[in-house]
Formats: sequence, structure tokens, C-alpha cells
Amino acid sequence: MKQYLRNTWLGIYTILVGMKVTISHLFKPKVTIQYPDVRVQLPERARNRLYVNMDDCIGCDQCARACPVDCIEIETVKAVPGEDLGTTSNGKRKALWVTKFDIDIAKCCYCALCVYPCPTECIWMTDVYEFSEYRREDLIYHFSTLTPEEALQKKLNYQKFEAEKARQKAAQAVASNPQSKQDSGNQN
Amino acid sequence: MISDYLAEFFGNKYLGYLVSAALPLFMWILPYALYAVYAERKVSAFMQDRIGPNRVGPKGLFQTIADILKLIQKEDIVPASADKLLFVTAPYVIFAGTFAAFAALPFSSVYIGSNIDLGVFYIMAVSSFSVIGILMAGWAGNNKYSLYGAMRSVAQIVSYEVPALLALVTAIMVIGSLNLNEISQMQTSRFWNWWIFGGPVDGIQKFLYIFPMIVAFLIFFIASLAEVNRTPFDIPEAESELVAGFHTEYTGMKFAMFFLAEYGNMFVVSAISVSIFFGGWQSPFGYLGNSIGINWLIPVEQVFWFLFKGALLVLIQMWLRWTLPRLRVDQLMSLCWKYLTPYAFINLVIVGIITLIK
Amino acid sequence: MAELKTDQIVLNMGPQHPSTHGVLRLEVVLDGEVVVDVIPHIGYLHRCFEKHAEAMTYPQVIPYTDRMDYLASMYMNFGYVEAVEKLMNIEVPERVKYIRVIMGELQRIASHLVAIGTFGIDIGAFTPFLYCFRDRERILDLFEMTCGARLLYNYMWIGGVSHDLPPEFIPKLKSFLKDFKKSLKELNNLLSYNKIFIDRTANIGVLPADTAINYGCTGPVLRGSGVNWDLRKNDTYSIYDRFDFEVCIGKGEMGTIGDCWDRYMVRVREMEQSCRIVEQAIEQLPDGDVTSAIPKRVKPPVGEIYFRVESPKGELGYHIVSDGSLNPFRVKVRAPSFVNLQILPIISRGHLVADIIANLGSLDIVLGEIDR
Amino acid sequence: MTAQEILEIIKQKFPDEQFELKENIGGEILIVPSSILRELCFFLRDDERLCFDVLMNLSGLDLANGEKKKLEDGTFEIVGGHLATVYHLHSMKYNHKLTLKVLLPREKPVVPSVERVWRVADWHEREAFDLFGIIFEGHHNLKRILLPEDWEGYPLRKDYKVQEFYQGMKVPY
Repeated sequence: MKQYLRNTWLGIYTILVGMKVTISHLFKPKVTIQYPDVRVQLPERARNRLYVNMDDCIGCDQCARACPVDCIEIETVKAVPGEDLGTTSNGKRKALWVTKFDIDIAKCCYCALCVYPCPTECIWMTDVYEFSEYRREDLIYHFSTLTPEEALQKKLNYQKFEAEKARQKAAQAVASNPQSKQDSGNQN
Repeated sequence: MISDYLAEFFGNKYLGYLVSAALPLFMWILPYALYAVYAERKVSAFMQDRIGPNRVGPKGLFQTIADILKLIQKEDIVPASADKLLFVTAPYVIFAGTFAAFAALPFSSVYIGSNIDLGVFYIMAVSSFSVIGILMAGWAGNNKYSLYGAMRSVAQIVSYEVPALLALVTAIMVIGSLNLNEISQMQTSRFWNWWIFGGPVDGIQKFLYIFPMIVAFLIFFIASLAEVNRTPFDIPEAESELVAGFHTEYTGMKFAMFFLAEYGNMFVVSAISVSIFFGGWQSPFGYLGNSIGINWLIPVEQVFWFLFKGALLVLIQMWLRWTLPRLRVDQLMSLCWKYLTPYAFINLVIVGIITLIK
Repeated sequence: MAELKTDQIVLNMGPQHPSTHGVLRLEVVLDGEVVVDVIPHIGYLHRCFEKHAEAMTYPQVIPYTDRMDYLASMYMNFGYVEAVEKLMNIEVPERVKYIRVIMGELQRIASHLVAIGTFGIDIGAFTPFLYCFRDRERILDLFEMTCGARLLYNYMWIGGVSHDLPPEFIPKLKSFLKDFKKSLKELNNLLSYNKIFIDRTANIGVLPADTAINYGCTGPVLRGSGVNWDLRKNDTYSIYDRFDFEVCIGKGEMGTIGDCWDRYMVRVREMEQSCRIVEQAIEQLPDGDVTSAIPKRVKPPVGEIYFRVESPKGELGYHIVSDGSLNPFRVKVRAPSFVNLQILPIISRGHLVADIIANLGSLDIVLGEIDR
Repeated sequence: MTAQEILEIIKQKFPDEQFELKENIGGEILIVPSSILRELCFFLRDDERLCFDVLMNLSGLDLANGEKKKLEDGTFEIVGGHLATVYHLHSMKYNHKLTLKVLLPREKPVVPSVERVWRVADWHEREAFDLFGIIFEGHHNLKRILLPEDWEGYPLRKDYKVQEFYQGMKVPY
């Protein structure tokens, strides 16, 4: 019988205590903020969207290798010696044309493993977190500054240089050993 | 009462009946249901340190209207293997049970649907009518979860009728009449004359009544929570176990009808306890109309006070919902049969003895 | 009257269910409301972590360990990183050890807050969930301030941590700890000692101590059954021996030892202990460089190791086999929820439908860790 | 109690079996023949000097030490060599650990199930079967646990090739 009354009393008492807690929250300041109008101020280390500063990128492919999900694709073309590609901010001379630098941000897992190995710190994570798209293809960001034609032109340019260098080496090989001149002569 | 007054007004008797039946629905139930849903979301938000709907309209007032519009244009799916007739009529049966109870509720001394002498008896009979609707909904959805929900709600509502009626019987034994209008009239307009504080009786009996009447009110309030499926008794549509209980398969307007029925039922139940225990349409501090002499103002004030007290009790029900966890089915039954009913009987006996002393 | 021909009903609490804490299908055989048998089906969230790990280099595996128990990913990093360091026996600077303990214990509080919040919802009380998540937000802000991410951090590296603590980290942490104690007391008033909550959880899903040990349960599930076993104390790793805290075990205050209430209460008390550890760690925090011991190329010698840590869900073990190359030869993770889920059928037989959900909530499982 | 002393005790109990204690960074590993595994585990658990009452972890392993055979479509297939199951045991009373390793031929990887000894092994064994194809005889329902029931192949084997279609769905995207 005593347990019976205790149960009743406990039931009523704990329910009233619980109600006191909830009613006390009725007048406490609210915690939620109204998102589109009021925005949370992100800390400066926030890791959201990737950004690559192409002037500093020397096409060394370190970030593509460090990425666990392989969402960075880089294609580079060697520069013909005559060309001048300018220097990165910390003074290193660039030697590669970066014809293709794509980051598929849909695959990116925001682990920032690509930021650390970059020698010229040209890839980092900004605090932009509103970048949703309607089509998945739009999430593939093309950072390379060369237009497709320029890229094509650079490739052709390099192949022409390559072929010309090969011919020079062949000619030079011919000059170095005269007796094999006849067979190399009728070769080209 | 109101229907024959309207009958002369419109000349045609049936038109009068129709309008008098439609009056509470459009004047009170629909706007009340809209803003009860809004109030619940706001109250729950404020209790949980958040802000709740504030985008649609000023301070989010049109939120429920937006919800209703959304529900209207939603596709009204009827599951393939559902029992079509039962499935379609179930929500309306539940709402009918709730709406029928409005007939005997005394909104003010002038306005009452039908001033029948068995007001309390009629309301309790009609409000247990919605159990059939829930069973129909649960069975027709042909879904295991809704079947469970329906089975549980039948057991719950039927078994909680007993303590609810016992609590009312103790109150009626003190009051003496079943006619709700009379009950409200007897509680003259000072709040210490309300039945919960012993009623207009004077002398030692008034103080003896106070405690049993408060216990009777508490038992009736808890039992009515169970009848309306509100926490801590919302087992039929326990989201964490039965997904959504008996209305799992419902979409579109039928789902809105369930909501309307639930909030309507909440108001009916709190209206009954208001008119029996808290002095129906009596105002706690006398009428403004008397003091400044405009006597047509008094019925308006009475309607205001009746709705105000009803809404207050509905708010308490909402407050409970966001505080308490849910009981299990067998604990629910044990609470009803092992705790509420014995206390209701003891209370009945005590009040019986007190009435003999007079 | 002849025995009514009743039939058992098989109810599928399917992968998409409001309270299975993720994609888990419970095939429940019911006789009326009473549970005859529960058969959990897992594998819906299998993302082949172990196959991935074989194709990645050691540092690249860390973001994958985050995604196993996404509610306690700091501790997932902690376990993996300590295992590889023991394999290569790298000596980590003191400050890194303290930062790892602070971050680990904060993650334990955040993970327990989720566990308690969702356990409240399973029982039906919605409000405590929001209070728990309000406090958890402050921890996530602390994490975001340090390593930039809120849920999947990739913060602990092999040999150190990616960033040092920002200057405003310690003051914010102290103010959080102060407010947290008050809100913990409020949570107890609202939920822990509520009569309905006690009715719903006491004497439900009782797990005796010896079955718990034989079934290999660990963490709050084991401690709830009264077994005084905490890896931080009994098989000490890192620097947990420098802090004094006590291991909270279930004492059966509200029902028998090892019921749902005990497991819940162990988590609540563990949060207080974690606060104590973090406070002591803040005082003894030495300064120094955090990235000095990070090797340029991680190439552990040939061999295999099994290293275990006390994650918020239980004993998290990493069995790493290395064949001397840059990629791990095999990484097997002993996930605590994978083992704790095995006892659900044992503790739910004979209970009602509502109790399965309570039992599941008290086990605090995360499907990302079970399915890996 | 170091692995050496434990090995002495085991040798007294199973004199005619040959065990090999392999040196390793993370602690010695005891190579055990698969024929006596279940009796050995019962002994390890019930003997009061050892009482290994907790099986911390059971993991499958593909040692891939067979000879690689080139297949026409460029992939390779391993023939011969060993699969292995590794048992990490721990005793709560004496707080000492032991690692057992059982080497199994690649073609017929069968090992007695220790599910009777430690109930925790139930799902671990099903997972090892699911991902390695190691058959644990005596297991009460050895079915796939993580992968769908009708998935072909054992993914964690080194020479695993993903099936082209799974119930009509193209698998490699």
C-alpha cells in the first residue's frame, strides 16, 4: 500500500518538476537564428569550398596525389624553352602550362589533405558553403586559365617543338659518326 | 433554443436548423483548429529554445493556412489493398463524434446548441463515438502499424471512459443537475462560487467539497487526455514505434481531417471540464456589461470567458505534451485500472458522505 | 474454451523507420504485443571501408575513419592514429597528447548528448533532444574553430594534429563547461528522474554481467551491467593515467542492474567525468609545436598490431597489418556498435514492441560503424 | 603473463601439436593448427590460470602469398598460398592478451567455429565468411551479413574482381 501511494506521489511530483523546467524555458532567450537573414560568422579555419589561385599553381600534381577520393584532375604541358610563363608569388619560375585543372567538388570530402602538400600554397578552402547547383556537371570546377583553344595550341606547339628536337638530335647523331651517314641519310 | 430563434428569422424551419448547426463549426471550430495548430507549434518552439514558424505572414500567423493549402493540393492516396469504404469514411466518423459534442456545449447563457437536460450524459456518449472511426481507419489502411495503432487506441479510449465518467458522476452528485446550461448558471459570477471551489453552497460543506472536487477535476483531466490521444497517452500514433499509428496511410485532406478532429476533441474535452468545474461562461470577476449598463454586452463577454478558459486548458494539454515521455500500453492500462479508477471510487464515496452531512 | 488460434505476426521495422538510429532493419516476430524474436539485418550502409583502406596511403585513410562513427569521429581518428604511431613507434610531443585527450573527451560528451537525446525521443519525450543538441552545438563550434569542420574532422594526424588550438579556444571551452553543468542538472530533472521515464526504462532489457562479457559488449552497455571495465583505466593508453576520474557503473538504482535506465544513467554520469578530465587537461596543457613529429612519408615496418581505445560507444579496436609499403595491407576495425547490437535479440525477448525501441536506444548504436 | 609462459601451459595440454610463436612489433603471434582450434579455445577460456574470457576481435586476412597467375583481361589470380583468421583474446581477470593466428589453404579455407566459446564471434565469423569466404563449420547460420545474400565473390580477397551486373544493375560506375 505504501508503495502504491509513493508511486502516485512520485508520479505527480516528477511531472510537476518536469513542467517547471519546460515552462521556465518559455521566457529564456532563443538559441536559433533566422538563417537567410542572419548568418553564422564562420571561424577563419572553416573548411568549405576549395579555391585554387592559378597564378601560383606550378602543376606539380601534389594535391591530386594527396586526395583520398581523387577528385582533382590536372593535365600539364611542358613549356617550349622560348616561352616565358611568369613566376609564382614567391619567386619560383613556372615551367609547365596547366592546360586542365578540374576539381569535382561533388566528390570532394572536405578533408583538406590537398592544402598541406602544396609547395606554393595556391590551393586552400574558403568559407563559402552555399554552392549548390541544379546539374551535377556544374559542380566540376575548371580552374585552368587557358581557354581550350589555347590549350590545344600549346599542345601542338609542344609537339612541334618535340618533333623538331628529335630531328635535330637525329641530325646531330648523323654528324657525330660520319660512316653511318649513308644509312641515316637515306632514312629521313 | 438558437435553432427555433433562427427558424423564425429565416422563416423556414430546416434552414434555421442548418444554420444553427453550421454556426459553431464555421464561427469557432475551424478558426480555433487553425490557430490551435499554430499555437501548439509556437508553444512547443518556445519551450524548446527555438522560435517556431515566423515566416508565413506576420509572426507566422498564416502558417497553418499555408499547411492546409498544401494538404489540399496533395494527392489523396488510397492504398490499393485498402478497404475503400471504411478508409474514406473513417476520418469523417471521427470528426462527426467530435462535432456532435458541440451541440450541448453552453457557449453563453443565450447561445446553446440544444438545451437538453442530459447535457453531460449526451456529450460523454457522443465523444466515445470516435473510437469506431479510429478502428475503421486502423483496419482499413491494411498496414500492420496502423492495425497496432487502432487496437491500442480502442483499448485506451474504452478503458479511460470509466474514470472520466466516475469523476463526472462525483461532480454531478454535488451539482445535482445534468443540464450544462443550468450547471453554468448555478456557478454565479464570482470565481469562489465555481464548483471546483465547492460551488454556491455555503457553510462547512463548501470547504469539505473543495478537495474532492479538485481530485475529481484532476482525474477527469488525465482521463480526458487519454481519450484525446494526447501525451503521455499518445500511444495509438506513437511516432517512435508505430510510425504514425492509425493514420499512417492517410495523406492530403483526410490527414487534415484527423488533425481537425484531434484539436476539436481537445477543445470539447476542455470545454466540458470548464463548464462543470470552472464555471462555464461565468466570468471570474463579474461582468463589465453590468457595471457600465450595456446589457447586450454580457452574452458576448460570457462567450469570451468560455472560450478563454477552454483555450487555457488546451494550452495546458500542449504544455504536457512537450514535457512528458510516452507511457507503454500495459502501463497505460495499469494506470487506468489500478490508480485512476480506485481514486475515483474513493472520491465518489467521500463526496457521497459529505452530501449526507447536510 | 479451446485455445484461440492465434498467429505470430512478422513486423518489419524496416531500414526506413523513425527510431532505428540509421538504416537497420529489425525483423520482429510478434505474438500480439509480446516480442517472440528480433532478427537485426544490417549491411545497408556498407561502404567497403576495409577495401578502400587497402588502396589508400596511411594518412589518406584518416578521412575514411571519420565516416565510420560519424557521431564520434574524433575518437575514430584517435584510435587509428595511435595504432599507426605504435606500429612506427613515433613519440608524439606532450602538447599533442593533451590536445588529443581534450578533443576526445569533448567528442565523448557530444556523442553521449546525441545518445541521450535520441533515447528521449524513442521513449517519447521530444524536448530533452533539443536541449541536448543545443549544448552539442557549442562543442561543434569549438571543433570548427580548431580544425575547420563540424562533424568529420580529419584533425588528428599520424604524429600530431593538423592545427594548434586557436587562442580563443580555452576561454570558450571554460565557459561551455560551466554552463554545461547547469544544463546537465536541468536534464536530470526533466528526464532522468521522471516517473514515466523510469517506468519505461527500469527493468527493461536487463543484461546480466556474464552474458555481457561473453557477448563481448563494451562501453556504457557493459558498464551499465555493473562490470567495472573502462579501457581508459584498465588498459590505459595515451596519458589517461594522469587524470583522476572514476568509472561510473550501473548500480540498479531504479530497477535491476543492467537495465535500460542504468545504461542511460552511465552515459549521463560519464559526461560529468569527461568534464572533469577536460578541466584537469586544460590546467596541465604544456605548450610546444604540434606538427613537429608528423613524418613526411608514413612507411611503417612489416608487422601487425591490434590497438584499442575507449570510444564513446565502447571498445574501438584497430587491427592493422602492414607489409612495409605505403598502403596498409589490411585494416580491420572492431566497431563497438557492431558487437553491442548482437545482444538486442537477447535483451528484447518477452518484452513489448515499445521496449524494443527503448532497448535499441539504450544500446546507442550507429549504423555507419556497424556496416563500415 | 607473457606469450612464452602461455605457450608453455598450452604445450603441456596439447603436447603433440606444433605451435609457432612469431615475433612481431605489436606483440607475439601464436600460429595454431586449425584442427584443434575449438578445444584450444575452450581450454584457454576455462583454464583458471589463463581464463581468456573476452574475444576482443576476430579478423580474416588474405596473406596473398600464393603465386600470381596472369589472366587474359589483365587482372591476376592467386593460386595456392594462405588465408588466415586472427583471434585477439584478452582476460579481464589477469589483464593479459594473446593473439592466435590460424593459416588456412586458399582453396578450402575451413576452420572450426568458436561461436560456442565466445558468443561475440557469431557476427565476426559471418563477416569473415562474407568478405573472405572462410567457412566456419559448426556456425549456426553462416550467411552473408554485410553484403546482399546473392552477391558473388568475396570482396576483401586480393584477387577479387567486381561482378559486372548485380540483378541487372551495372556495378562499376
